[in-house]
Amino acid sequence: MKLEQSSLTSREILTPIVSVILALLVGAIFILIVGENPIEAYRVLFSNSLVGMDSIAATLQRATPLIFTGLAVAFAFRCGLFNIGAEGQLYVGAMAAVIVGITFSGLPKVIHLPMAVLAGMAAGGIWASVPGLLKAKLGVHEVINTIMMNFIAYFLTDYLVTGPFHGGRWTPETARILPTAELSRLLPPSRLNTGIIIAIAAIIIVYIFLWRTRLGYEIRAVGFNPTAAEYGGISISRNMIMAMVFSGALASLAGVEQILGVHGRFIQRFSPDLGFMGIAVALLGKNHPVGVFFAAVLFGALRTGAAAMDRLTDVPRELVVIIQALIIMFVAAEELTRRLMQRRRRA
Amino acid sequence: MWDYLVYFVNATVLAAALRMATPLILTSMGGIFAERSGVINIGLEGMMLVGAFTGMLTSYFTGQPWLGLIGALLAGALMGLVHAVASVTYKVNQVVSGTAINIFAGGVTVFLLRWIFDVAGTSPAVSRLPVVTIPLINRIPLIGPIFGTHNIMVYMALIIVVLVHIFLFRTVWGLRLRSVGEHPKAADTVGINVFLTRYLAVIVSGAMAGLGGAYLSIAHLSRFGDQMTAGRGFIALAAMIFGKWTPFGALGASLLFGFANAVQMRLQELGIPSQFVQMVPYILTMVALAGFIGRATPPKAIGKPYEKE
Amino acid sequence: MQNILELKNITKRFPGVVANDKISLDIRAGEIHALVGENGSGKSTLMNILYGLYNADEGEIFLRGEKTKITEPRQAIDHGIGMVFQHFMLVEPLTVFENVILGSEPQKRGFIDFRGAEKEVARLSREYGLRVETGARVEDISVGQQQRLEILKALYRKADILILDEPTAVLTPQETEELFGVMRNLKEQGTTIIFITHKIREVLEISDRVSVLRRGKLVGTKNTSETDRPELAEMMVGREVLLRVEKEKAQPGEKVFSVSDLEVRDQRGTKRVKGVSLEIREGEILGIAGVEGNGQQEMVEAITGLLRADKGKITLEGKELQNLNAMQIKKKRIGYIPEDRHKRGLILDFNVADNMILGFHTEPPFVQRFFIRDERAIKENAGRLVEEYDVRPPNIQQQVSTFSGGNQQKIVAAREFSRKPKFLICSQPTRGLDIGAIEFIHKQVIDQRDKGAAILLVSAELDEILSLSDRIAVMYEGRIVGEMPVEEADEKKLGSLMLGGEARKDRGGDTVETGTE
Amino acid sequence: MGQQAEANQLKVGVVFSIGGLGDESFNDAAFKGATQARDDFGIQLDYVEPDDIAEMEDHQRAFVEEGYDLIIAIGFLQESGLEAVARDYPDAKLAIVDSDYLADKPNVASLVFKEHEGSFLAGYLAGRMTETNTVGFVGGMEVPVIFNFQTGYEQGVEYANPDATILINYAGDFGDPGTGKELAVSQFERGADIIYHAAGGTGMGVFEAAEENDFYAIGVDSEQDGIVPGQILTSMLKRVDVAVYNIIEDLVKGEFHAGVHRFGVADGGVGLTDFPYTDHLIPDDIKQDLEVIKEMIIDGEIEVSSAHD
Ligand SMILES: Nc1ncnc2c1ncn2[C@@H]1O[C@H](COP(=O)(O)OP(=O)(O)OP(=O)(O)O)[C@@H](O)[C@H]1O
Ligand SMILES: Nc1ncnc2c1ncn2[C@@H]1O[C@H](COP(=O)(O)OP(=O)(O)OP(=O)(O)O)[C@@H](O)[C@H]1O
Ligand SMILES: [Mg+2]
Ligand SMILES: [Mg+2]
Repeated sequence: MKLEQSSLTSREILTPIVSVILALLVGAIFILIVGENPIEAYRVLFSNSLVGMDSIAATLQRATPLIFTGLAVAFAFRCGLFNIGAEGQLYVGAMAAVIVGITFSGLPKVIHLPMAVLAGMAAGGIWASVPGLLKAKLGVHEVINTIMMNFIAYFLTDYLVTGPFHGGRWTPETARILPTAELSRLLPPSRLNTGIIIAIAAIIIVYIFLWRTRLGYEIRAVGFNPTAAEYGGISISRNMIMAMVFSGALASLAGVEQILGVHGRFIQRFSPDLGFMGIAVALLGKNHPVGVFFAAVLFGALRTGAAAMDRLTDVPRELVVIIQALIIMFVAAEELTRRLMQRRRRA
Repeated sequence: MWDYLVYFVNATVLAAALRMATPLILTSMGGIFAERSGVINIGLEGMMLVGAFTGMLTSYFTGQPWLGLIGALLAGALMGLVHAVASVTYKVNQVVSGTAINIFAGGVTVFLLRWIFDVAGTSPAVSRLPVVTIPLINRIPLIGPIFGTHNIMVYMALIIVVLVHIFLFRTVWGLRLRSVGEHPKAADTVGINVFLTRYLAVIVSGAMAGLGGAYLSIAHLSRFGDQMTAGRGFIALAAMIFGKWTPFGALGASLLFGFANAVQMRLQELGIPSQFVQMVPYILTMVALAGFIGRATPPKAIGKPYEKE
Repeated sequence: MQNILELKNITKRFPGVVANDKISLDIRAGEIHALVGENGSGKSTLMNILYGLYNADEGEIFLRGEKTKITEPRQAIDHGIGMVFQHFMLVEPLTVFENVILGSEPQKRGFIDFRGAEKEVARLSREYGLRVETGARVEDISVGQQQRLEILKALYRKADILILDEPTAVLTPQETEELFGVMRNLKEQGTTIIFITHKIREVLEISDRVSVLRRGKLVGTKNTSETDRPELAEMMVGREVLLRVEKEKAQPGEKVFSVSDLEVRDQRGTKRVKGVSLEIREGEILGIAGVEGNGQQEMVEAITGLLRADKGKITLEGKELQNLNAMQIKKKRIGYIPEDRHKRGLILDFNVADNMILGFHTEPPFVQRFFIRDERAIKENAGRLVEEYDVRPPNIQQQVSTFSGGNQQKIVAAREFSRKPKFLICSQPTRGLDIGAIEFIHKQVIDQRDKGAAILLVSAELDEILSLSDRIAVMYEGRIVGEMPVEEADEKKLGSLMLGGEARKDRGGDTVETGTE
Repeated sequence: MGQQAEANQLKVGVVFSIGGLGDESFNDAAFKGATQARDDFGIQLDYVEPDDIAEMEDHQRAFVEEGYDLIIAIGFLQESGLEAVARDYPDAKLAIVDSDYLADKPNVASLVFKEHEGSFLAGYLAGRMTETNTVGFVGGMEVPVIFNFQTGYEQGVEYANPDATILINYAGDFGDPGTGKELAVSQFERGADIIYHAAGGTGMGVFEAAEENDFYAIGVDSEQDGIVPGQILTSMLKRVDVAVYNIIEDLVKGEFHAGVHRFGVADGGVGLTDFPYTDHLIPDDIKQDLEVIKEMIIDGEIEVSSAHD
């Protein structure tokens, strides 16, 4: 995977588009298998996710957490690290945010809400710092450790949500957060909330951080060539740890948004694989903040449309999961799409 | 005190440990194949799931669990092939490819479950592989209760470990496989086909994971359930690492994790939240990788696609 | 003598380079055929094609008179071709024995026949005098042994055409002599050898005929007995070689830099620098000669803060520097051209402008408040340096990976020289560059000296050491074994020091071979 | 997609819980009640199976907007979504199963169950039937709703047989039949001869263990007796089907009313099956005593406390 400078080249924009088309084509085969009409299914899928204010709001709402996890994965990747622990990070982040959200009563919103958000980010960052530290100090590959920590995060939050922070009712969830910790809804009835604004701010901040600050320069230098970075006086380990911490903090925002903006409480295992989808989003968005935005919107649209497709056609909704997996494969197989595009050009 | 200990560690607990270790053993052998050839396989979980599903499906339609086993093997192999095409030929990042396979497997099994059986959760019951009793072992005190009677796949798994060990360290192909995972170019220069070796290794890896899944759906149990692998593919990965990429090491780690789980079932009585026990394999793996239990060093060329020119 | 091998019109293109351009070459049975040429002239590529590792875009191969297709190493092996690579092709965690048999294993129904094979390997190593411990893991044996192992591998596969790609680059002179003994032995037994080297001395010593490549083309083939050093040198570089750099005599000033009793371990924990002391004055170049791998790199990395020093003192203008980190060292106005520009010197995926601030990126004018970069200053800096150092193309937005080696090195030099260093380390500053680029870099180094910098030059090229240095120290096995003004130095004297000649005497009968710890 | 809507035909939309149909449990029970109502009353029935909590609200809302007359949300995970929908559409008729969080909403009917009462009956039966004086309970996850099953069961066993030992285990997962089986086997090996599960898909493993080791299991939620005929003593019915059927019936009759509809032993909302496969195994006196106990619960002579009191 070759990374470019701060702007995306036309090829980097074209490959994802071709990949999405390929994935939809293969998905059509699955639709045909179940004896349905692919065109009709896709029409339902996209008209219910991209047409009309409500649909767009729903799509954006679903895109919001994916922007965070996508940014998280992309950010770590810029430092040469593969963070597949976004799922675990968002769980601990969400848990921390909810704890703050339920405990500190009597605070004004301007203090309580940021406090909850920051608590979540801190928890996610600390969680991610462990694989970061192990990589930086002991050279242990972060992929395995982030996977392992996902599971540890599941069990830890399982314990917290049914134990010390159980909401007291007979459901595996915490108490409701106080209204002062809620992310306000933007376009009711849609669950789109101010989280999307934080997400867009995060996109801009990540962009500026990576390409306009000296810290971003160092992170990217370590990502491209750690030995040369070291030669240039840049600490590999400090930057790796920092990148993981930031990545974890970004990932945790996905959980924070879900909790403070959508569910209003921590529900055991609430995330529909948002962290893993973040890998796909980062990949599809070419590890670029702007690319991440569009990729997240596409995935948000797919999920939104899937619900409608499930309701209105007989195509099982898992089709969309299959399509998402295919998109990941095709985007990653740059060489395949490149060959296809070249053949077209020749023809 | 002794009684107390015997309550937690006894033949029945150890037999349960062996049963629970079996899918991990099979799948971790699959992990060894792929990773020893230089290809990371975090898609084991998905390959297992597809194996479990296909095992059930084949057994359902044919009534023959042995055919189910072959079906699972082939389906796992097919997933392996997909991983090989992506990561060997198209040089897709191996972690990405594995992640895609996991997501795909979760989707496609339920997709088919719904289409074929019109359910999303659990398949109908199917016939499963026999439980056998080994005549002599059966009568040895202590050993008998632990090893004497099990599903036939439990024994298969143990035999496979020995076979994988012999394959890796005693045969020509094993030597070649290991060399490809350490230094593919060196292997290439002595006439070993790196691509073919990796293809075969990853296909076998998928087949093994498929067997691991089949153990769940047509040996230990007799039905498929959505996400029934429940993270066992990842634990198998952990077992492989904890076992330092060797068959007996992975066997030992699988047994340890199986044992932890079996004991955990009894420890629950002491009021230890089960969540903390469930974390154990993952924490142990991190500790092992960090070098506190002797350094676990992966094959050198792991994760790097081979470029011929 | 008949031709055992004929290459006809071999062409191989890589993106941006024609590595082999219509090369036709005859190899006679039983000869030692030297293949020489500058870095990047296409020697390895040609041999990789012959060995089936690369496939030629055009051209044909005739083996023993028959047209032969070799598209895979397997085919080459089957045709009796063996190759020892420039970078060894050994599987480190495997044993010597396993490496020998790999790919051609003696087997009984798939199982490796350990016993039969071990006998065969022992026989071969005895017969050709290739001493290697067969049971050891490759990662534990010396480089010399690794090379013998590589030759053993080829012989085990019954190679009668043996390609040796720069086998001497990593050897001590004594090991080189040993290798030549083996080569002569092989030749006597009828093996044909293609021997690649950069060193004309070696060509003249061992080969029967010699072919010269330049920029992917065959310049010509000569009988070794009918050619000489100047002719080969001219064939290689395309014009008469200018061996001396024009420079004024040095005007050394105050003592600026010193190292005393430095000891350093490498990353594996092996002690590589064993008590080195040096001094360099203002406006003076101290050259460190020595075969690579004798501790030079570890010494330099300890000075520049990339490795920890176990012991000893490093001072610049009287202030102690030992064990400051790389960033702190940078800030002391110490410039450093690293030995490997791709590994250390450049971030190939960054553009020129971003590379031009590497190491200075924390300082004004490149950063403003709040860590924000000053893009204007960064661009201005790069624009100025690109012009001053004649980097081509002069596009500061272009990714550095797309520049040629010479221009990449100019970027490194420009950056390191740009902040008026008081002390400058140049480690293998011209490795892999063409003559034009070498001259340019040499001029810049002299220029820095004349501006008053103290310079430490580390180079494996004696020519470079002799033409640039004012004083020369020779490093051998982690120690300085001799030091002299350039006027008193010549190749012979340095050469013998580099082999540890005099050092051996000092240390009372230690042999070169047992120098490992 | 349902049949053609006739004019003034009532339309009911069901939003299932995660896991969807085919769980042979919760969702299936709801589905059964709904289809029964469809057949009996000729309504139009449509449903969705969400796979993500956040999306549930969209489905509820979409049904409302498409003019459905009643929207039934299955499972407590839907409550925050339904809360918003209830607020935004005061005229919509809504129902939620297994949650009383929205009890005060004027347009939401909360359909909740006294699982502890039904579980008490199961426990009583187990306490009477055990020959080893040891019975077991396997829970899915350690979540409060399951504690309710556990506590009722414990009280029932205790009532019938104060000396009996009750083994309690949790699988940590509702979709891991492999672990479910091992937990059951482990309890069996510790002497349990009757095991009650409240573990969703994990419970399938309990049944398989019962079949393999020839002990009795007790099913949950739906009538699971037929899954392994003869081996499943009974099932603790949580008549989601009844609740769903009733609320649809209310709608059809124009008697829909909001507030809490609590289903206990008294109204047949919870209870045991009629032992379709095990009738011959259960002594008549026990059957008669069960009836007595039932009456006592209805009359309040026995007060079964829930885990949340
Ligand atoms: N795999 C490759 N891809 C692209 N370019 C290559 C590749 N291998 C070699 N080249 C280029 O081909 C040219 C010839 O390289 P080659 O390695 O044959 O040179 P050489 O004569 O062996 O040099 P040296 O003396 O440094 O070993 C160089 O410009 C080199 O950069
Ligand atoms: N192994 C390789 N794989 C891919 N590209 C390579 C490889 N080796 C060299 N190149 C590319 O080939 C081009 C020429 O590289 P090379 O190292 O031959 O330059 P050079 O001959 O040293 O330059 P110059 O002659 O200008 O000093 C560069 O773009 C380089 O990046
Ligand atoms: Mg070159
Ligand atoms: Mg070469």
